[in-house]
Parts: sequence; C-alpha cells; structure tokens
Amino acid sequence: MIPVKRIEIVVDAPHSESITRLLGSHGLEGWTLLRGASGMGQRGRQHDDDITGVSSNHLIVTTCTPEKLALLLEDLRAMLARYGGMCLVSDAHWLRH
Amino acid sequence: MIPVKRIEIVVDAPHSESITRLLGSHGLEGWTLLRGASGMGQRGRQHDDDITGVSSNHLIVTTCTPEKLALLLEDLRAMLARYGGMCLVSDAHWLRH
Amino acid sequence: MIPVKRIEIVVDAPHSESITRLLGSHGLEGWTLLRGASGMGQRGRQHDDDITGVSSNHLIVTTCTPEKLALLLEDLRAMLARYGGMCLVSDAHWLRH
Amino acid sequence: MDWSLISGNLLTPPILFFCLGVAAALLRSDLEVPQPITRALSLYLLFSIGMHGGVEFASAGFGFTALKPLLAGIAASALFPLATFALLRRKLGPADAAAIAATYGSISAVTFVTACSFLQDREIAWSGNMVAAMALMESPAILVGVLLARRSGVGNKAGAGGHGSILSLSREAFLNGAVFLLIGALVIGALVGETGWKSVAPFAHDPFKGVLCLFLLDMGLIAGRRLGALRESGGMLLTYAICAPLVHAAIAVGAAYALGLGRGDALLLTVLCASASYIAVPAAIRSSLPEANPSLFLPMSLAMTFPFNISVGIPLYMAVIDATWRAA
Amino acid sequence: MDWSLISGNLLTPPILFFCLGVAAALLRSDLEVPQPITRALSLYLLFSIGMHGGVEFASAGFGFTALKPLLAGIAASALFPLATFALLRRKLGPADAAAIAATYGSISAVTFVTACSFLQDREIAWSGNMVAAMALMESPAILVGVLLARRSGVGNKAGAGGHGSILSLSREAFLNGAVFLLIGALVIGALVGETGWKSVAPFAHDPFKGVLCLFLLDMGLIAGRRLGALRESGGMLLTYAICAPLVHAAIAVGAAYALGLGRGDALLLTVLCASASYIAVPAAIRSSLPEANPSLFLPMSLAMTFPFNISVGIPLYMAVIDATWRAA
Amino acid sequence: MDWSLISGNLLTPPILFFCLGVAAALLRSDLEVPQPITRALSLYLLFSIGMHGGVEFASAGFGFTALKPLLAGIAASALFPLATFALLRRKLGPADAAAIAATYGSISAVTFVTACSFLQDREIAWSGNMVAAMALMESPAILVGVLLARRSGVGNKAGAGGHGSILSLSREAFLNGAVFLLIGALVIGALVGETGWKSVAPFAHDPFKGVLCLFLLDMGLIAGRRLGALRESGGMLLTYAICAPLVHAAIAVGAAYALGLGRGDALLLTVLCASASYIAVPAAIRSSLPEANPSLFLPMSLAMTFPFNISVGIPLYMAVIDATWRAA
Ligand SMILES: Nc1ncnc2c1ncn2[C@@H]1O[C@H](COP(=O)(O)O)[C@@H](O)[C@H]1O
Ligand SMILES: Nc1ncnc2c1ncn2[C@@H]1O[C@H](COP(=O)(O)O)[C@@H](O)[C@H]1O
Ligand SMILES: Nc1ncnc2c1ncn2[C@@H]1O[C@H](COP(=O)(O)O)[C@@H](O)[C@H]1O
Ligand code: NA
Ligand code: NA
Ligand code: NA
Repeated sequence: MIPVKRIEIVVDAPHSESITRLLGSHGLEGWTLLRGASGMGQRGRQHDDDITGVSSNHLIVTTCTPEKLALLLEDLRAMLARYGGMCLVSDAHWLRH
Repeated sequence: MIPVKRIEIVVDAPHSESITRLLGSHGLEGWTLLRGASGMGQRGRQHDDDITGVSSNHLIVTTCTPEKLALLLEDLRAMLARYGGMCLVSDAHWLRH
Repeated sequence: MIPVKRIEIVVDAPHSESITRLLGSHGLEGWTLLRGASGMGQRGRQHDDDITGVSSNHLIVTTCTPEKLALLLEDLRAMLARYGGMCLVSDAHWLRH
Repeated sequence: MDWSLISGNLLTPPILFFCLGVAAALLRSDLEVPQPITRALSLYLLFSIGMHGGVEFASAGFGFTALKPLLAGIAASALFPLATFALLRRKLGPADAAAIAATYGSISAVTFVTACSFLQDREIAWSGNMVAAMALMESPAILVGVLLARRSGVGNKAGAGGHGSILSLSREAFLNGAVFLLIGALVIGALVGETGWKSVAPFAHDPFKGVLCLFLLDMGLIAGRRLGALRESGGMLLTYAICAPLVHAAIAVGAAYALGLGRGDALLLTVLCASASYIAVPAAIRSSLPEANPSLFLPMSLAMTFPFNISVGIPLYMAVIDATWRAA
Repeated sequence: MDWSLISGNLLTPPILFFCLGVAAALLRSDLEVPQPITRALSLYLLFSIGMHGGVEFASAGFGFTALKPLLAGIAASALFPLATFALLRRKLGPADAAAIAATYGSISAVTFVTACSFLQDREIAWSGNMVAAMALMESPAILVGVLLARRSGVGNKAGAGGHGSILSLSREAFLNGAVFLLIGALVIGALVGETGWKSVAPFAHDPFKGVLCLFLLDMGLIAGRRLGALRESGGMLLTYAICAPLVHAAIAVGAAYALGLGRGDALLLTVLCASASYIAVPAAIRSSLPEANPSLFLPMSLAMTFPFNISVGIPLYMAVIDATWRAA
Repeated sequence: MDWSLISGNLLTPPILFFCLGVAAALLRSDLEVPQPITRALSLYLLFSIGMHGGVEFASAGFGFTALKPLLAGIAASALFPLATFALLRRKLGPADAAAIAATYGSISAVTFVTACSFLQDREIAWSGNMVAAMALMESPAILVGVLLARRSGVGNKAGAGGHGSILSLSREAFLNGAVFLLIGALVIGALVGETGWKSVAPFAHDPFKGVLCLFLLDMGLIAGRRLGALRESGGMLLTYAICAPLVHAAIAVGAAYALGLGRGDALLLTVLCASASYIAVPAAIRSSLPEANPSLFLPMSLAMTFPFNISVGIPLYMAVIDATWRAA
C-alpha cells in the first residue's frame, strides 16, 4: 500500500468541471465525482432541488502524492476563494493493484 | 490548513433532518449531505429502492474542531442508539480559503 | 470510540455486487454504497450517463478491524486487478452506540 | 361464486408486470427502476387518483350518504390497530406490535388503484368518496399505533429528536408527503371540477393504466427483493399477513352491505380495509417509533399482503360481493 | 378592468398545485420531487414549447411583422438590466447588482408557459414568434449583466477558471442547457413543420397541461423552501421584486400597443418582460460572476416574482391589455 | 435507388434531436439528461416495443413462416461474431476482439425502434416476429463472444468473482435487465392480446414518437461525449465500425430476400444485423469479460455505428430493399 493524500472537495455543481480540469492540469489522473449533494456552508443552504443544478453541490474525491500536494492546494485555494466550497485533506493508503 | 475532525454519519433518510438540526444546535455551520445511499448494517439491508425513502440512507459529512467533538458525539450517540446508523470520526485538514 | 480501518472502494457499477459479496464473505456486516458516481482513472473516463450503468461507478465505504484488514485487502487486490477500480484505506474511529 | 374472476385478473397487464418484477428479483436479474423514477411514478398515481376523486366527490355532493363510507373507513382504520395490537403483543414487543398494527390499519394506495383499474375493466361504477376515504384512512392508524406503543412505555423519554408529543405525531401523520399530496389533489380536484379535470386528463387519466403497469413492475422488483427478509418474520406473522386481509375484508364486506353501498364502492372499501400500508406508515413509523424493526413490518406488507391482495384478493372480494349483493 | 380574471386564474389546476407546493414546504411536509424529475420536467417543457413555437413560427413566415416583437424583446432584455443596475448600485455591491439586473432582464420560461396555458383556456391566439422572442431574451441580459459587473472591476483578474473574456461569456450565455435546448427545439420545429409536430404532439402537446401542474407543484416546493432566505434580502429588494415586474410590464404593454401586436402576443411580451429568470441566469451567473451572492437573486426571482406573476400578474396584465385594446 | 429517402430521413424529429444532442456535447453545452431519466426512457422503450411486438406476434400465429426471420436472426447473431473475431484477432488481443465481436453480433434496440418509426412514417407494415427476433438476438452473440475469449485463454482462472462457467455466462446473457424486460413484455403482450394492449396504448403507443425524440436527444449527448474516445480506436476499428454494418446489412438483405420476407420485415432484419449493441452487451461484457477495454467497443458502437445507422443506414437499406424487391 502506498501512502497518499486523500483530498475531498465540495463545490457548487457548475464549478466542478473547473475543479476536475485543475486536477488534470496538476497531473492527477484519477478522481471520483458524486453529484446531487445538498449542504450548508458560509454561503447558506444548498437545497439540491432546483432545475439547473445551481443549488446542488458536487463532491469530488481524489488522491495525490505528498510531493504534489502543496502546489495543488495553492491553486485550489484560489479557486475556492472565488467560488466558495470546501476542501478536506487527510492521510490514506492506496491499494496498489 | 487547520486540523479538524472529519465526521461521517450514515442514517435512514427520514432521520437525516434530525441529524443536521443537531449539528446546527452544536454550532456547526457546515455539512454536506448525500442521498440515495444503500447499505447493510445491524438492522439489515437498506435497498434504496422504495417509494418513500425509508429504505434509503443519507450520508452526512461534517467537520468539527477537536474541542467541540466530545459534546457533539455524546448527543450523536444518543440519537444513533435510537435510530440506528453509523458514525466515523477521523483526522483531516481543512483548507482555509 | 473504537479504532477501525475505513475502506473506500470505487468500482464500475456492474461489479459492486461482487465487492459487497466479498465483504460479506470476510465477515464484514456493514457497508454503505453510493451509486451514480462518475470518475476518471487508468481505464479512462466514466461519464455516468449511459443507459445500463456501465459507465457509472459505485462508491462503497466500509470499516474493518485492523486484524481482518490484511486478508481482506489481498482478496480486494485480486478483484480490482481484474475489474479495475480504486481502494483507499485510512484510520478512523467508530462511534459505538 | 365466480372463480373465473381470479384467473381472469391474473392475466391482466398490471398483474403480469408485477409478476415479471418479482421474477426478475428472484432470478437476480440486474433489471432495476431508478429510485427517483419509483418516486415519480408514485407521485403521478397520487396526483391522478386524488384529482379524479376530488372531481367526482364534488360532482356527487356532500350529503350524509357520501359520508357513510368515509366514516366507516376512518372507524376501521382506528379500530383494526387496537385488535391487531392486542393480538400481536403476545408474541412481539410493543414497538413491533404497534408498527404492524398501524401498517394493517392504514391502507395501500397502489392496491386501491389496482382495484379501480379492475372495476374499470368490468365497467362497474365507483364514487369519489372512496378516494376521500382512502386519503383519510392513512393517518388515524398511524396515530393509534404510535399511541399504543407510547402507552406501553416505548420511546417515552424521546430525548433525541423530540418526536414525543401528540401534536408532533399528528404532524407526522398528516404531513406525510403521500397523504399531503393525496388530500391536496383531492381538494384541488373538488375546486376545479370537470373543466379543470378535462384539461389535465390527457396526462392524469389516459396513460394511467400503462403507467400502472410500469409501477407494478417496479413494485414487483421491490417486493421480490424483500421476500428473503420474510424468514425473519416467522410463521405467525406470515399467517397474519394473509389472514388479516381476509378478516378485515370480511368485516368490510359486511359493513358495506349494511351501509347499502354500491358494488364498486363496496369493493373499494373492502380493499382499503384489507390492504396494508407501505408508503405513509413506514415513513411515519421510522420517525415516530424508530424502535420498531423495519425488517418486520415492511416485508410483510410489501412482499405478502400486497401481492396477495392484487392477485387473489381483489377478484375474491369482488366475487364475494357479487354473490352477496345478488343474493340480496 | 375585469377583476374576475384574477380570481378565476387562482382557481386553475396549475396555480392551485403551485400553492399546494408552497404549503407543503411551509408546513415542512416531507413531500418532495426528486431532483432528476425536476430536471426532466423542465426538459419536457422546453422541448414542447420550443418545438411548438418553431412550427408556428415557420408557418407564419419570417416577415418584418414577425420580427417586431422579437426585436422589442431583445431590446428590453438588454436595456432593463442597465436601469436595474444603476438603481441597485446605490445599495448593493456591483456583483450583486449585476446579478439581479441580469435576472430581471432575462425571462422565466415557466411563467411564459403558464401564460400560454392561460391564453389557451380563454381561446386567445398567440404566435410562434413569441417563443422565438423568449429564446432570444435569455442571453443578452446575461451578457449585459456580467459586462456591467466587469466594468465595475468585479472578477477582472479572473485567474482561477478563466471565465474572463467576452467570448467565453457568450459561450456561457448561449450554450446554457436551457437556452440551447429551447433554441434547438425551435429550429427543429421550424424544420419539420406541421407533419413533424403531429407525430410528437401526443407526447409534446396533449399531456402538457397536466405535466405543468406537477411541475408547478414542484416549483411551489422549491419556492417555499426559499421563502425563509428572503429575510436576507431586506425591504428594498423585496419591494423591487414586486415593483420591477409591474414597471417592466407597463413598459411592455405600451410597446406591444405601439407595435400593434394582438392581445395574445401582447400578453406574452408583457410576461416575458415582467418575469425574472431562475433557469438560465443563475447557472450562467454562478460560472461567470461567482462573486454574486446566490441567496439574494435566486430567492427574489423564485419566491417572490415568480409566484406574483403566475398568480396575480398574468391576469392583471391581461385585464390591462383587454381594457387598453378595447379602448382603442 | 431512391436517394431522397436519405435526405428525407435526416429531417425527421428523432434524427434532428439526435443531432442536437451531438452538437450540445461537442460545443460543451451544459445540457444534460439526468441518468435516472436516461434509464427510465430506455425502460419505456423496451416496455412499449416488447408489449406491442408480443401482441402482434400472438395475433399472427406461430407458424413456420413466423419462425423464419427469427431463426435467421439468431443464426446471424451467433455467426457474425465468429467472423468478426477471426478478423479482429490480427490486430487486437482476444478480450478486445471478443468484446467487439459480441457487440456487433448483438443488436441495438434503439436503432430498431428508429427503424420502426421510419416504417410507420411510410406506412409500411412489419410483423411482431421481428420484435421476437430482436429479443432473441441479444444473448447468443454475448455467449459466443465470451466463449471465444475463454478459448483463447482469457479469464480462465476467473478466481475473483467466479463468472467462469457457461451456466453463469448464460445467466448474465439472458438475465440482463434489458433482455429480461424485453422478453417479459413480449410474453405479456402475447398473453394479454389486443384487449390488454388497448388499455395501455395511450401510454405505450401514442406518445412513443415524442419520447423517442427526447431519448435520441439524450443518445446524441451520450454519443457526442464519446466521440473523443474514438481516437483510441485507431483507423482500423473506425473503418470496421462503418463497414461492418454495411456488410452485415448486405448479407441480411440477401437472406430476407431468400426467405421471402415483406419489405418491412426485411428492413428490420437488416437493421438488426447491421446494428451493434450498447445496452445488453456492454453490461454483460463488463461482468463476464472485464479484461476487455470498454473505451474500445463502447464508443465504436455508440458514437460511430449507431449514428451511421439511424441517419444514413436505415434509409439506405430501405432504398436497396425497395430496388431489389421491385426488380423481383
Ligand atoms: N464544515 C463542512 N463540512 C462539510 N461540508 C461543508 C462544510 N462547509 C461547507 N461544506 C460544503 O461546501 C458547500 C459550500 O460551502 P460554502 O462555500 O461555505 O457555502 C456547502 O454547501 C457544503 O455542502
Ligand atoms: N461498518 C459500516 N461501514 C459502513 N457503513 C455502515 C457500517 N455499518 C452500518 N453502516 C451504514 O449504516 C446504515 C445503518 O446501520 P445499522 O443501523 O447498523 O443497520 C447501514 O444501512 C449502512 O449504510
Ligand atoms: N486517484 C483516484 N482518486 C479518486 N478516484 C479514483 C482514483 N483513481 C481511480 N478512481 C476512481 O476509480 C474508477 C476506476 O478507476 P480505473 O480502474 O483506474 O479506471 C475511476 O473511474 C474513478 O472513479
Ligand atoms: Na387496512
Ligand atoms: Na424580464
Ligand atoms: Na448486429
């Protein structure tokens, strides 16, 4: 098993593509995206009920080697500062197969 | 990055509102909720297939400062004892933006 | 709170039943499954848009005592090697109720 | 008695699609209906049946004759749980007994709708009152069931969540999504009358039977997946799941006869009494009585009573009613 | 003026179901429409209204008369935001003012569709041009709104994401899913004409009214859930949310009269000008102007302007138009 | 040959909506159909086409004439994969070659349905047997494909999952959700006959064309998103994706002529042979042959063969059939 950083990002649905594009530009080739999340945050309640998905969140899970983390987080921070959202980082082990 | 406790709760759909209300009452202003989870636990199989959502689980992710954790968990434990469900706590880092 | 291993598995929708069956055969009686995940990995893009669910991922979260972990991971590795997918393991605490 | 009614009923599209669903689940086919679609189909059925009932209710007028089946239905839905609870308490804890009592006191909208479609095929008239009866029979059983459990000491601390008071209980019972939509559509139907109905009928009426087929396919999948869980119930509950509809139906046929209802209304009242809830009650019970084990009451009503009623029950009750009314 | 239009409008199925939805949300019933169904209903409405409009547009021919309401609509949707922005800048930051300006310059397809159904009930004709006008009024307001914000210095670095240029802005505005489907269906309707329409009408036309009821039930739920968020807006914005439709409507009625439109088209142009977007604009604004607070502009248009327009607005505008056209 | 058939086909609503979907995907519009809706639309199509076919099948009787196209179809679906596998093995590994062989031996229900709608527009009759043929052509190709791979040593250990035996293989092939629903609806249609069909037709038949438009819009989005992935396939596979349908179609036209089929049935047999699966096969292949790379066989059938068939293929085959049958 390989130690990795597990990164979990929640953003408004319309922004998730920017996030995954950002991940790609940092050379991360794997992520998982869950739609239809509702939530509560500094910008109020996301009901996940409307027509266009503006009030839905997407949750993105990805992994990253500890070396790449700092650069990635810098860009992520800039994006989240503009769009709102949340990012959690934790330690995990990747099962190589 | 700020060290936080990542809390992950799975309960039957009809109870998730009680949980988020509880989070609010403990001063947690952020959470993310995913619907349509199926699962298996001590109370058997949740198929996520029925008409009313009784057989669906909701998954709630939230964060909490280490200080607030003990009090929150006490109330959560009481609720889960009555409703069933699961709660995992782990260490994470919050990306301030 | 009981220390456990949190295991997070992402596989193509058609394989998730094999995975949950495997978990059962290792004596794990609890798991949560989220459908409708899209993603990116070594086998390319999963769009979560098609008719049959072949291009959807399922995300499975389960827990396991540290003792059972090694055996479980061995079988999981074999399965993922054949089917593709991802498995992350991390430390967590289970709230006993 | 006309036994061909039963065999004839088995060969209609809705029942056959139900069987197809059960077969798919048992054979472990990967056929499935996404959960949002399941919910949408049920919203559609409640919307249609509610509005249609409201329109007919309004056109019939609100005399005492109209109220008779309504009152009978409400009484049944409050009294049956009392008997059930007393019976089941011998074997089960109070929470489980109360949950089952509420389930079998309440009604199944899908069984009702299948019975309507059965009547329609045979061109037997029925009145909008019965839809009102259906809407009003959901909640009393929930209230009675939960109160019985509370009296036996279940969930009285109710610290967490605070679903304790009678008030919050009635909220759960009447604001349940299914009950609310049904009653709302009923009232709207009564307000807009025939003109309003005509404008929505190409959606709410014409495709109804076809949608019912898809919905029953789905119900078959859902029921089939829970057949395994019946093992937990044990012989006594399985017997109950078949006998309760028969006993309730017999009482209902008698009541319908005594009240002088028409054959159509008599069948619907019987079906309401004989059916068990799996929409309104489980949701309300999970909130108000989380101590009850959902793998008891849900599989019983979904995987035993419901299939029994739509396949054999409805034509059987009709045959009995036909024989009785003809004999009169 | 014919006040009975207003009371009559309140008793139609679509409006009553909207009210039922609001009631369910306020009473905290657990009634809900799954989000994929919400989206499917909106796809259906855009598909139907687009194709129908295209068919009628093609059959009417593309003369200057046909273009008049179109040009008026586009002009309104580009000019209203300028005035709104100037007005709101006194109290709000540039991002929020621009977002609201875009919202109220753009249009609401559901309000439009409700107005069409209102006209249909009263057998007043309207032309396919108005659908084209609707489709073309979504985007200019977005462009103008975002450009106003940019000129005030919002998001000019636009480092993250790069939604900076006018080009990428126009992309957002015209490739928005709702706009794209609407314009696409319009073009397809124009290409396939009456024959093509007939083949899809049993899906796209006949059940339309019924589907609209379910959709408005859902809109009621959505609006009801956001009523609480209106507190954040403050009195000034709430006043704006009711006055803007009235002022825009008054200007539109005048324009329609000057252009010599028929009563049906006049109502639709008025409704387009008076309505505020909650489909195309919020999505585009989230991408291009993420600095704007969505809990300001979304609840205003969804929970104030939309209910006002479909309940009171439409019949009121009709009454004014009737009185004016009759006086002429 | 009548080339106007092709241009005429391109201007029908279903094809135009398919193109709209492709355009939206290529232009990166955010238009999307939620996945549960995609599945619901396909359930609807399988339900409708299955039941309708069953009804017609039963009314035609089960003589040898009825069986001829059925047997031809099954033979084709078992033999084509053999040839394909032999051909593709020169360039590809056994798993990928087998997956593509299964894909092109099997059929596409949506292409079939589009061909039915094409025939309906031209008032050309076709028989319910062809639906039975379609239902029975899905599975043999899967079996043959996987067995070919197994013979070449793929997945023989099959430790994990145990999808090894022929038995579990046939389970996958016949219990696939799409196959199961189709065959089930066919049998139910045959059991309930015209009376049963009439009761569901306002749902299963009348709106069919309109639903097909929405479904093809969605298929266009799905296909468009996979156009990029075609780069992986390389020139040889792209050529195969267009030539295979043509070759299969030519053989099918010959067989249909030899069997003396009517023009309608001839077209449908041709379309079945020429089309490639993206419903039943990919799901079964992922389970039974996970070694095959899904970004090869899925984009080929979805983004090349399917669009080719519904736009150019169907009218082309019809023109050839018309010319041949007329010459006879
Ligand atoms: N502490 C938190 N824990 C979990 N999710 C959060 C938290 N804070 C914010 N979120 C999610 O991030 C979304 C956007 O957050 P915000 O930009 O703060 O409104 C919210 O709607 C939540 O879904
Ligand atoms: N060990 C576990 N790992 C992940 N999810 C679990 C676990 N145990 C229970 N769950 C989830 O929690 C739900 C309720 O659990 P229970 O009350 O134990 O039946 C289940 O349906 C699962 O979705
Ligand atoms: N590094 C990663 N982080 C998160 N999810 C991943 C990662 N790698 C793969 N996945 C998920 O696992 C699925 C299958 O991966 P693969 O077999 O590598 O194509 C992908 O579609 C993703 O949803
Ligand atoms: Na009952
Ligand atoms: Na406007
Ligand atoms: Na084929």
